[in-house]
Amino acid sequence: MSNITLVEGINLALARAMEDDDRVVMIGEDVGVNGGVFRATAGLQQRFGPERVADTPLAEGLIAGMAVGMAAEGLRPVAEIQFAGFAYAAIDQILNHAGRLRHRTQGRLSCPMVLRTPCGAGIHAPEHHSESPEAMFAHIPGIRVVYPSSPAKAYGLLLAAIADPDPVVFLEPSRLYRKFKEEVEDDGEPLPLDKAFVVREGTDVTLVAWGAMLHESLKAADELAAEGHFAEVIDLATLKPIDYDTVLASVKKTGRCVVVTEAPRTASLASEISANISEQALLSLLAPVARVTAWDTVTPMFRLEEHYMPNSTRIAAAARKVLEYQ
Amino acid sequence: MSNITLVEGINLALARAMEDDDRVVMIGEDVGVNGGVFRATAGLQQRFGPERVADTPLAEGLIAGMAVGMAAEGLRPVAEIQFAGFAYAAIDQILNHAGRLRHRTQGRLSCPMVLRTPCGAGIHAPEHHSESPEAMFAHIPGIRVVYPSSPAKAYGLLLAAIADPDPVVFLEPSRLYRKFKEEVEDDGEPLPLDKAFVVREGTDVTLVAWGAMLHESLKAADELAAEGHFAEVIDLATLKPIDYDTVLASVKKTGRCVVVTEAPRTASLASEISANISEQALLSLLAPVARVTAWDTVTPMFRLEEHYMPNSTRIAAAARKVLEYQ
Amino acid sequence: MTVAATFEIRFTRYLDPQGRETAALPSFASDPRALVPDYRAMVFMRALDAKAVAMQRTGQIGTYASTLGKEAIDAGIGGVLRKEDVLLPSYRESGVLMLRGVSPHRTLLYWGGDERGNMFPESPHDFPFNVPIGTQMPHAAGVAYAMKLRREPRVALAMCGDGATSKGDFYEAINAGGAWQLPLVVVVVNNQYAISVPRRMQSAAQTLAQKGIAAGIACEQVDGNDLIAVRDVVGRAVERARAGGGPTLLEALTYRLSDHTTADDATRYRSAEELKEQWKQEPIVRLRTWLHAKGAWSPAEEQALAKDAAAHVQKMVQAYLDTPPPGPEQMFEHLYARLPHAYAWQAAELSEESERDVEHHAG
Amino acid sequence: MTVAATFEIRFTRYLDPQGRETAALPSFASDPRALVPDYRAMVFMRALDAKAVAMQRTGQIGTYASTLGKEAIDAGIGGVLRKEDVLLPSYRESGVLMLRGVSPHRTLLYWGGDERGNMFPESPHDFPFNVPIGTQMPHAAGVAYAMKLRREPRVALAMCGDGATSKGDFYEAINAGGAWQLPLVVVVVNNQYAISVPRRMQSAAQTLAQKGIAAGIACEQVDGNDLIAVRDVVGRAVERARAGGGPTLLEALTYRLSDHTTADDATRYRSAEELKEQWKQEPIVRLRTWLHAKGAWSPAEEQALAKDAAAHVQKMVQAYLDTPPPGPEQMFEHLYARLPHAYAWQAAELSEESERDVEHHAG
Ligand SMILES: Cc1ncc(C[n+]2csc(CCOP(=O)(O)OP(=O)(O)O)c2C)c(N)n1
Ligand SMILES: Cc1ncc(C[n+]2csc(CCOP(=O)(O)OP(=O)(O)O)c2C)c(N)n1
Ligand SMILES: [Mg+2]
Ligand SMILES: [Mg+2]
Repeated sequence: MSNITLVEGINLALARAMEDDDRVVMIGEDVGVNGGVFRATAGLQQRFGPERVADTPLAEGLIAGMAVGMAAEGLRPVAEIQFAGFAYAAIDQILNHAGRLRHRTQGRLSCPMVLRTPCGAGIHAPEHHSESPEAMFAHIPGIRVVYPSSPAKAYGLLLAAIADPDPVVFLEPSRLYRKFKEEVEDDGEPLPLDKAFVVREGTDVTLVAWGAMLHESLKAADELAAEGHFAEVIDLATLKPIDYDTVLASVKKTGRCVVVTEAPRTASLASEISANISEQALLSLLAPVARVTAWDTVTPMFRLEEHYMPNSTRIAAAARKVLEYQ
Repeated sequence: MSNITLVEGINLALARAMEDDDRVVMIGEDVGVNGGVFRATAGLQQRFGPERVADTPLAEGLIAGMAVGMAAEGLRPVAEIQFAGFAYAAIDQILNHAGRLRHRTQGRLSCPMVLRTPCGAGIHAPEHHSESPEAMFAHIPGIRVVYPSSPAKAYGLLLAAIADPDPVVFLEPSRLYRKFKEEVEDDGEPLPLDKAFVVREGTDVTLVAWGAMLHESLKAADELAAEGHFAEVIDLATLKPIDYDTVLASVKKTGRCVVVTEAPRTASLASEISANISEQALLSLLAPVARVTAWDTVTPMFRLEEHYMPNSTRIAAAARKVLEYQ
Repeated sequence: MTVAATFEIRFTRYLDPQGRETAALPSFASDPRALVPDYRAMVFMRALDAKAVAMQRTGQIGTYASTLGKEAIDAGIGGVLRKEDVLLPSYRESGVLMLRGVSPHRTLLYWGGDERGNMFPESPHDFPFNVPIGTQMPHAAGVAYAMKLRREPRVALAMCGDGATSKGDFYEAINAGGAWQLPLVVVVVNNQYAISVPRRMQSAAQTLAQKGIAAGIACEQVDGNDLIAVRDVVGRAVERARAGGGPTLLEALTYRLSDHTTADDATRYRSAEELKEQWKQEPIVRLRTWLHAKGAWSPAEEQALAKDAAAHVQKMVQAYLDTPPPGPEQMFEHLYARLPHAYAWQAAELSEESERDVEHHAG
Repeated sequence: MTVAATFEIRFTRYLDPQGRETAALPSFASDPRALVPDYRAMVFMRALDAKAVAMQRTGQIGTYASTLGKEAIDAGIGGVLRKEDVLLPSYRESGVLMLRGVSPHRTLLYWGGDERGNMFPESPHDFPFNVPIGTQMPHAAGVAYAMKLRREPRVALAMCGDGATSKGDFYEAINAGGAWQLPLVVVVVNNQYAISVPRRMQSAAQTLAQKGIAAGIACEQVDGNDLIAVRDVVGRAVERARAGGGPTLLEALTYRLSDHTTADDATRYRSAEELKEQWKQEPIVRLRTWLHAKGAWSPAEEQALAKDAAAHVQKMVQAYLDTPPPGPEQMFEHLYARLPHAYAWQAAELSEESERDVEHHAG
């Protein structure tokens, strides 16, 4: 048991997976001697050597495409894209190949790879360093998308992602990398994929969120509780496939729901979840589902990022509206 | 006035735009002497010369990125991606640059480019030739996404897209390229962007669709009419931004809605529209909104494409369920 | 001003278009009979190709990408790769795949719109037909990386066209191959066209081989219509890679004697004269002339071969036609190792619908 | 076997690290005083850079990418480009931008997290700072295409790092430049590192200049710490491009004397000795030594320059600090030429919220 940050949880899971399984290799820019620009791979090259922890030439399409080839040949590559804003160059490989290899060879080849990338705003980073591409990845068939919200979840979900026989895009909220610590046992135990977690029980409204937005939602739940409204808060954790059983059970209980995402609103994952709830639980809904999202605008440079990302104030305001709805 | 196909409508609009505005140039693979693999640019190189209608080296990122540079320098590039399945390699340029250039230079530079690409299934094409990436593009801030459903719409909307001061992704349903003809006047008149079209009035249920799915929806409306149910059919036409005024007005009238897309279900544009309708018109809804979509699976090779794409039967069945809902 | 580096690109050919030797042959060609299997394979390829084109014309398969003219490249590569090597083909590589052991009826399945065309049980590590241009190149780098990491004496051989050399994926992959000295061989099949775009419009590079200079890797040109040259140059590159000597980029010069695919009409962009000239260079006649001259091949053998090929083609067509149609449920079967619960309803609804369809058609 | 093509990569240097002439100087350097403006610019750059680093340390701006060590490249390029040319910089090119006329307080705004840092009213055709590696290269090809199409005697000059040469975008763009013989000059600032990844791990290519061979374009190396060499080589490439002679790829050899950015700690991956050795090569001392030796620069002038630079830096800092903070409404203002009706409510809600915030903070 150690009290560690989220990025340390990632590092611990990577080390554990490499220790337990020779097939696990890391590739990416600066993952080697530098240990990653966020230190997620710190110490791994020293421990497992430069062949298993390899700095790549600077090319995101290459990184994703190489991982496909490595995975098909029996390795378990964990590829890092340095920031999500540079992962768009990898979409072609993820969509046209990683997510398709098993299907198009009818099970002959498969693609057990993980593509890790920090994402989201809130750390005053330079331009293109604060993107939230989760909806694009969640739209891609044949893959999983996972988004941890805490050190323990990062550890357990990343182990599960590496062990999974199919490709996983693993999105890490850079804003939470060092925000808080949590006790994590390095026991090699994966957390279940495809499962949402009810992290706070409540009766009046369901807040669905993931990553950094989970914490804003929890703060909003505190605010609401002070006003006598009890929010149930769900950490979606796996964004594809979505555990609608858990989400719908909660909404059927509370009758009200707010879905939160850091990404632009249109065609976001919040839209997906809102649509599905309204379709599946219309009769239980006491109010329209509300989405709290980033605006349909370019991720601004950091002077304005506070006005771009949703925060607990906006979430609580949306929840109040939903709660007041008659 | 001539009776032409959709792809001829594209060709006519391109010729007209090039005739009327020297700044308009075409780039893409095989757009020159070959006139495009679908003949969309047929005759243009002969007429306007190889500098204004230029075959590019084979590289989609280059095509999109060059268009950004050309547009910023005052041209009006119309770039063709040969099939939507190869447009994923252009997403990085569209998202990180085309959609951002005006904003990040605070209005100093802009990006009046059009990225055209055929998309959708249904023509028994080879692998990767039948993709529907509309949701990914619609998620990108700072751009427009347009999707015509007929020769006249193709003509008018493409003229509008080329004239638009901002980047437009113009998705062309290859299945409709030669499916039917329509009278089109080559009068240089653009159709309005950002506007949905009510193509069939009705009272009982609203069907929202675009491109090839519009025609499946109209067929479904015929089926339903034979059963005494009158569907209002909306051609969304511009997929970003979405004309919710038109959509909501219709749903408020009919109380029921089916949204159709050829793309995989999760995080699709149908999800976006369903969410927004449920949120904005909950009190008017007499039944949950239904989505008719492709499955959350890889676009299959053509032997199974009929089972993958939505069709009038599935749309009508969904509409019946919605109509029967108490 | 000093000179920091110098480079040269070599071109290898042993047989001229008339089948005459232009240089001392490599040792594997000292017994001409040893090349008869390659010749036979080339003839089989051409027969299968002609049949596939015909089947497209009659609607029995969909769009098809012909191999006409590149048989020497396919046979040369197929001949030197070992079973345990990995081939990463483009869509036009059914010839090599045949020599990898993959039953050619899979080619028909593939172009017939059926995923089972990529199953390749006979060569299970090879990659499927690859349609998005150049994207198989990074896969090849990954495969080669895995081989090197595990210290296996294996080679990843990737093939692509002249057009593909303009794609960033191509370049990123050969650059990575050089950076890690991977056991990677890339063969560019320069058939002079990317659909309608001629080679000279793809790049100002005098040769496509020299693209390897950008990656700091070995690179050379070979006459792709000369089986002996292809076998020699590819063989040396593959064995160098296998021995840890690093990657090679090869440009094999040939000509696409067919339309780009059956959906294309090449008369729109190239002249009948050009085509006629190029037919004089084609690989099968060239090799046959040489074999004849060496006394290693007789008209009688040629006749027997034509018969064999026709019979084989017929068998392949039959195997294709006898393959029961794929069921719609196939769409979800191999999507994930285990279909996530969240999609179970979709798979179920799909089955229901298709059963209804069946009933409907029966009824 | 015949030789199909040969190539050589030349390296140009006029001043050695000790400021001694190693070759006959180009004519523009025959009057050493003519290079004083370049020298002054280099000193200004370094002063601005030091201040920016300090401002990051004290939280006045965010992460900042230093220009330390590349002043000769920036000054050389800035000195030869014409007003009507178009510069496509990476994030590390604030030095060139200064010479393009862009007020350096914009650099502070940019790294201070403010889009107005990219406004460049003084050089309105230049592209903004570009963070995604290599993506400005295709833009440059597009800009050059526009220039050529309109028969303008203008040049697009794009800059990127050694790491960027591994990106497909870089290669696709230079290849396109060659294919159309565009007025395009690409300068690779090889500072030996891409963050922590050393040059040798990026590519097995002996030089980065030779990447131009893959594109069939002119390419050469230049000592990027030698202002005279940079000015000479870039100047010739730019004028050749302007005259219709086609594109050039230049590799300017230098060394990143700073951390990658203020967020980096280079001691993790490179030695103090290496850094010390490299300081002996740096461009400012080299040029100054030569100017001194030529009698074109005096200690008094140096002192006056230091004062000027400090005053200028202070003015820029003040201009930065005096810039009123951006309003949240800026997020929607320049998103589209005219904000679509569909997003009007979002812009309105954003304004409302920020007004509430203001009230809240006031109240
Ligand atoms: C990324 C991508 N872009 C475009 C296409 C459409 N396309 C199919 S084949 C082809 C030309 C390929 O030329 P080349 O690489 O020379 O191979 P060849 O067909 O001549 O064997 C094009 C443009 C594609 N399949 N993939
Ligand atoms: C596409 C992309 N990938 C990764 C990054 C993160 N990153 C920023 S700078 C850098 C290294 C760039 O090295 P180089 O091209 O040599 O330029 P330098 O910083 O040395 O000037 C990396 C990997 C990025 N900005 N863009
Ligand atoms: Mg070709
Ligand atoms: Mg560098």
